[in-house]
Amino acid sequence: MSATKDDLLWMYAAMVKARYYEDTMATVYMEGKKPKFDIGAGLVPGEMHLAAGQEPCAAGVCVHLRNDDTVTAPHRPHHVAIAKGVDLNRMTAEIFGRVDGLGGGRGGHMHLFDPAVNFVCSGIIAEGAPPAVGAALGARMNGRDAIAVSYVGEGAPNQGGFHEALNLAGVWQLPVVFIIEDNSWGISVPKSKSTAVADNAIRAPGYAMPGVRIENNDVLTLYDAAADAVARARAGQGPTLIEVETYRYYGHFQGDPEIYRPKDEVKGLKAKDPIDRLYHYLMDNQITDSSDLEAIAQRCREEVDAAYAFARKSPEPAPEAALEHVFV
Amino acid sequence: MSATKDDLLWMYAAMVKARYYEDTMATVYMEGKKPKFDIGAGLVPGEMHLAAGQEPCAAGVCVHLRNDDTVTAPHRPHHVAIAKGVDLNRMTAEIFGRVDGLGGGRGGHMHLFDPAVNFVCSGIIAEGAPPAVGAALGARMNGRDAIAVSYVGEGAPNQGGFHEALNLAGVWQLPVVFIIEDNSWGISVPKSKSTAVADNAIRAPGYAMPGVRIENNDVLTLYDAAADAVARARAGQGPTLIEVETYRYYGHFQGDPEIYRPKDEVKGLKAKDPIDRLYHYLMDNQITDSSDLEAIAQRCREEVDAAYAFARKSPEPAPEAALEHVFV
Amino acid sequence: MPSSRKLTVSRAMSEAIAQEMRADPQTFVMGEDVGAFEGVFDSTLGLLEEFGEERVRDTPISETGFIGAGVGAAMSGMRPIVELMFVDFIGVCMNAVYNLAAKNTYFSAGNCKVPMVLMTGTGGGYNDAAQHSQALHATFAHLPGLKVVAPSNAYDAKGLLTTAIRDDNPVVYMFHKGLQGLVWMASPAGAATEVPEESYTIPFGEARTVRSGRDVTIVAISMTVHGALAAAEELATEGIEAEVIDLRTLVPLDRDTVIESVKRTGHLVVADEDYRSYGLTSEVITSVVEAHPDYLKGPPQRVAMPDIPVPYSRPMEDAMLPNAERIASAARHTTGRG
Amino acid sequence: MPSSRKLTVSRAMSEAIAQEMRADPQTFVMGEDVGAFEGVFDSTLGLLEEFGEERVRDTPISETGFIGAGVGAAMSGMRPIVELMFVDFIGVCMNAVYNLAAKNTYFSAGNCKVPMVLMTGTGGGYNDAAQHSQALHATFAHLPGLKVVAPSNAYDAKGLLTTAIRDDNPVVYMFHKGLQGLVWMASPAGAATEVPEESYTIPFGEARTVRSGRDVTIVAISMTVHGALAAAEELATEGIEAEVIDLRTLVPLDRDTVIESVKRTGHLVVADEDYRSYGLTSEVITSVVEAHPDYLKGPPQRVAMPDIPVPYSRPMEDAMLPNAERIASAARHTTGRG
Ligand SMILES: Cc1ncc(C[n+]2csc(CCOP(=O)(O)OP(=O)(O)O)c2C)c(N)n1
Ligand SMILES: Cc1ncc(C[n+]2csc(CCOP(=O)(O)OP(=O)(O)O)c2C)c(N)n1
Ligand SMILES: [Mg+2]
Ligand SMILES: [Mg+2]
Repeated sequence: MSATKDDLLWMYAAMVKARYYEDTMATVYMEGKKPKFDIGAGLVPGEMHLAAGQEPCAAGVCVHLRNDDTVTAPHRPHHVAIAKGVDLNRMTAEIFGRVDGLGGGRGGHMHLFDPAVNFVCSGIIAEGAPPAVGAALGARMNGRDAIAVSYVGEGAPNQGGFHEALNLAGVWQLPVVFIIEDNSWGISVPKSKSTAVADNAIRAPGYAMPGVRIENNDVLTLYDAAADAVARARAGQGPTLIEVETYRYYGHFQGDPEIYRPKDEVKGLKAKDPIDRLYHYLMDNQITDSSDLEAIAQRCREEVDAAYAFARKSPEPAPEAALEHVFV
Repeated sequence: MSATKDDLLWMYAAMVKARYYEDTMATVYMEGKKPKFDIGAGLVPGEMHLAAGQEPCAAGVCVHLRNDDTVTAPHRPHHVAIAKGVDLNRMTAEIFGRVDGLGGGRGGHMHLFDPAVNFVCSGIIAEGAPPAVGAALGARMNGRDAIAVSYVGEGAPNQGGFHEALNLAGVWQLPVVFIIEDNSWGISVPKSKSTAVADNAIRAPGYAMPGVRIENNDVLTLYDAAADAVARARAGQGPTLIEVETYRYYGHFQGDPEIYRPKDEVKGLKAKDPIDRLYHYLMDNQITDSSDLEAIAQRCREEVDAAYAFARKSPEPAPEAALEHVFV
Repeated sequence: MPSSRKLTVSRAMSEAIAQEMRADPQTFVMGEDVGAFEGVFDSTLGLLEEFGEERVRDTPISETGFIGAGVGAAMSGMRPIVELMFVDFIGVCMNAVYNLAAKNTYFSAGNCKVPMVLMTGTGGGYNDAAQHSQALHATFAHLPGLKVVAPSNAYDAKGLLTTAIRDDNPVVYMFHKGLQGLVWMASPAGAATEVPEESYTIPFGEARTVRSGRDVTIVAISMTVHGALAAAEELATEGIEAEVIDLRTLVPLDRDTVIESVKRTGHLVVADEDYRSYGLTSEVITSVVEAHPDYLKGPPQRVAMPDIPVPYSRPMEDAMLPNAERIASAARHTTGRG
Repeated sequence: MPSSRKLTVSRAMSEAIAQEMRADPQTFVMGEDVGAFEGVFDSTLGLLEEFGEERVRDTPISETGFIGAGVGAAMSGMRPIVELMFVDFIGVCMNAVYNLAAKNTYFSAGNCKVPMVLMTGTGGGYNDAAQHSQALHATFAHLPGLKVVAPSNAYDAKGLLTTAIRDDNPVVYMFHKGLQGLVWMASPAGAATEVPEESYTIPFGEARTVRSGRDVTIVAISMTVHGALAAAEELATEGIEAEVIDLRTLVPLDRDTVIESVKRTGHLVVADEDYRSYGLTSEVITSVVEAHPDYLKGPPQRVAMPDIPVPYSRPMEDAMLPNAERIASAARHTTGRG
């Protein structure tokens, strides 16, 4: 374990903030949807994919990134956006569909674009992998040492575009890190039914890149693996594939009846919660103390609360604004 | 080496027939295209992709197949069609665009469909891989032991659909054999510039299937590998990937200026011609004698000549027939 | 005595599939989350339980792979029903549909056939933004070799799906998410209807005149049928009697019923949730004008999604989707009573 | 003194790219066989030699991968020109175009931009069958967020491509293989034209009136412009003076020029190599009729590929493609002189 105290606390903060963001969203999302749940009703309509439980994937990688590094995230993007430093106020306003949103309310929660930190996301499975390759190519062609990170779920590696992106990154030896968040479910389909192999890292040699699997949602081993991958990429040594075993606490989307998964699965996962584990690690190793950690958590919660307050106050867009920004 | 004499002679015939078919086509295709080459002019218009040099890939696999096994071939299909037993008269008439063609002249040389032997082909790279999976699935669901073979060039494994097909075949453990004909060129792009790994067999473990690479366009080692793969598939033991190093004697298409490849490459390849090698193998091992082999070759040439004669005599379709058969 | 009960569109679809699966062992269903989840939009309710995993087959997120596999299965004698969860995802697999399913019959002069149904969820109205809210009717209808169906209610949904499954050609069956009658998404009152228990078919290419009227013809499909009917009610209070035609299928397109209606009414409004340009609205209008340029007594009107990505935010999406108000106002405009 | 020489379309395209690559180091080309082969349809002549492998980049056969990479590169400040060899291959990568390139600007309210050109070869006429001969104009034009260009001659090819490369939005640049002036494929006499050596732009959304006439308006694009001109010559000998309009871009579509012309001629023929239904022909006809239902004095005519896969065999393909004869006969018909 090579993480500095700063990095450890940064990751702790990123994870706490993301968790609190998602738990808050779970509540906020239900405003106006009770007693009868209607996906199009309420304060925040549309699909909502929350990432509580998956925070290590975001924090353990983004801790190594700079603003000029590109991250492409999928339909479950909040934790990654937060770790990448996306403007939390404007992100939340976007999810609320308000004028101060990153896209003025045009995109919503699956379409968060913050060029200031080179963060993009998209709702089509694996769609972000090729653009990550392109961002990396652009950086290299301009002699910059910026890199790109592509996040997908474990359902995505079976999508053709993911494969094409890995081969491109491999054959051109580009600075890309591919992160697979393996929460073991693609909606209701378990990995064993979607993927011919148990471990996607096995596929990495087929693209001339190293493949690593991180077990047990462990942010510390991920931190190390990502440090290596990012360093290799930045040094021009090519791409890496990292698959992270992770946990999904909520349903696939809010409102998911979750009939397909064992009732107590989530309980079991929560017993080994990654934030709790990092907390205990920091305490047990006397890296910091509980008041420090509580102070961090407090700052995170305040920031998140402020973002939700900002979003609530932001005005609804004018209907005819929908006609703007199709082209620049 | 386990091939029986019958199988050896069958393969010899299939290879000789395919070679003579392609060499004849190379000449016929130029009828009406001289002195100025115009792709839309002459007896046989449109693109023409010939497979002379690649005969082992067809013969060494199809020798193990039955009529009820499905084969999906790509844009360079003649040698495979011949080995699969496609009606040579109607195939040639199709290439000539005549009424007696397999599709009445609607499809041409990239679109040969012979349901009697379950042969199909298509002009989009890797497009045949998923249908092969579907044919295999259909067979298994009906309790039949028929299998499916998908042929592609070495350019195709970098296409998303190929990857998806392999994963499907792997996760469902279907009776499919994937054959990659590695002639080292995808039009003008060498494999080293398109593919992150030198050997696609390396990718097979990523789909939970065995991967084999056959070197040097060798029909005898391919025969063995394909025998195993077909037997495994038929026995319900799942898919196999076989990549065959092979040679392309002609340009990518007829008329290809071939500016991209070394002038003497083909000369070098022809020095180790696979038909010559099989001929010498049969002679050296006293499996048969030269008069026998000449008789086989003679019969093949006659069959091919008859097919071209059939095609020449077949009438042109009525223009308005183009409006028929969009739907059944 | 034939019996019927009121069903949602999704139950009607599931019933059609179940009946065809009982009748023909070659029929099977394949797609993402069609098994234990019973379809993200409830199109496969009860099927896993009755038919098991082999015939109700969950797939990886590999649309090119499993739709292409559907084509291969269909050509080898099966009758696959394949689900593309959202029509918006067609971009990752369009080749399997328009170059493979749609053309193999033609290439083979009908010696091969592709009896496959591709069923797919369309439409917006619940704020799911531009990659999950498209209608894309014309994207399919423009490409030859596919039949394209888009029902507006449960009765049609069952009959058209049964026809689709029995058809020996590839059929794209576009069901609107907002018509399914999901417990978690609002749907218009008219979507759920009485549905006979026994199996029945509805021929493709026969539009249904949902409401008769002498003043203006409103042509609609899928969700816009409900907006058109509501508009007609509204217009009736103003003395404008609208005839509402539900096209039901885009390919084949029942031009005759539209032309015959416009001959009587002299006025035409076409309402479609798909994008405005290069779509259904211009196809219908042109079909009338090229046949009889003199039937139209006022400028034909299109009510469609503007040529913009479907916006996420509620006020924006609400203002862009075709609805009763926009349809009624178009009818007033073309009849000169606006 | 500005100088010009006669160039083929492919040389005009290559020159536009070279000039833009010289002017802006962020501009680069990527696609299959764009390097040593210089483009299967000669769209990248001389580029590898001048700019090297890094900026003239051969790709694997991974259209989703490299077009998606183009989007990512464009969003990070590059100006990629990406080639999709045949437009027919769009099926394997449409998502990267219409869900990604076309929508990211909108999603981000213009905070991100995608200055990418997708250039792609269209059209038939040389017997390459249904997976290599499509025009697919409307497939792109129907989907919002893309500009769509289809030049008919070398002068326009250079100017429109220069405009496309400088545009900060995704542009689909559809060049017809049969207009390129390839040594191995016939092209009509009018395709190669005088082309200025210096760089110039042609604005999108401005149709060009190629021939003036008072009796009938023939709207065409890409290859059909040449058929329309030949038809006009033929019609002139019969005393019918046709006005021929080359649309040049499908998005934006210059409806005004068409409407203004039909106002004078009273008759309209639209010629397009793309499929007949749900395509350009009905969009143009409807654009006229909805603006001014009374301008048309006869039934508007579509001359397009019928709704069938493009057939391989010469007699069949020849009979199905729009050509001068079919266009002239449509003009005679609508003017009542057929
Ligand atoms: C091409 C495509 N197919 C299907 C979907 C629908 N879909 C959205 S999320 C999802 C499951 C994704 O699973 P995974 O990649 O494991 O990510 P997770 O949801 O577990 O984070 C599916 C099938 C889509 N968005 N895009
Ligand atoms: C999706 C797609 N992209 C591009 C093409 C154009 N194309 C036809 S053949 C070919 C090269 C194929 O190379 P390979 O797979 O090695 O087969 P070979 O021609 O060597 O037999 C290409 C790029 C196509 N037909 N389909
Ligand atoms: Mg998952
Ligand atoms: Mg090859």
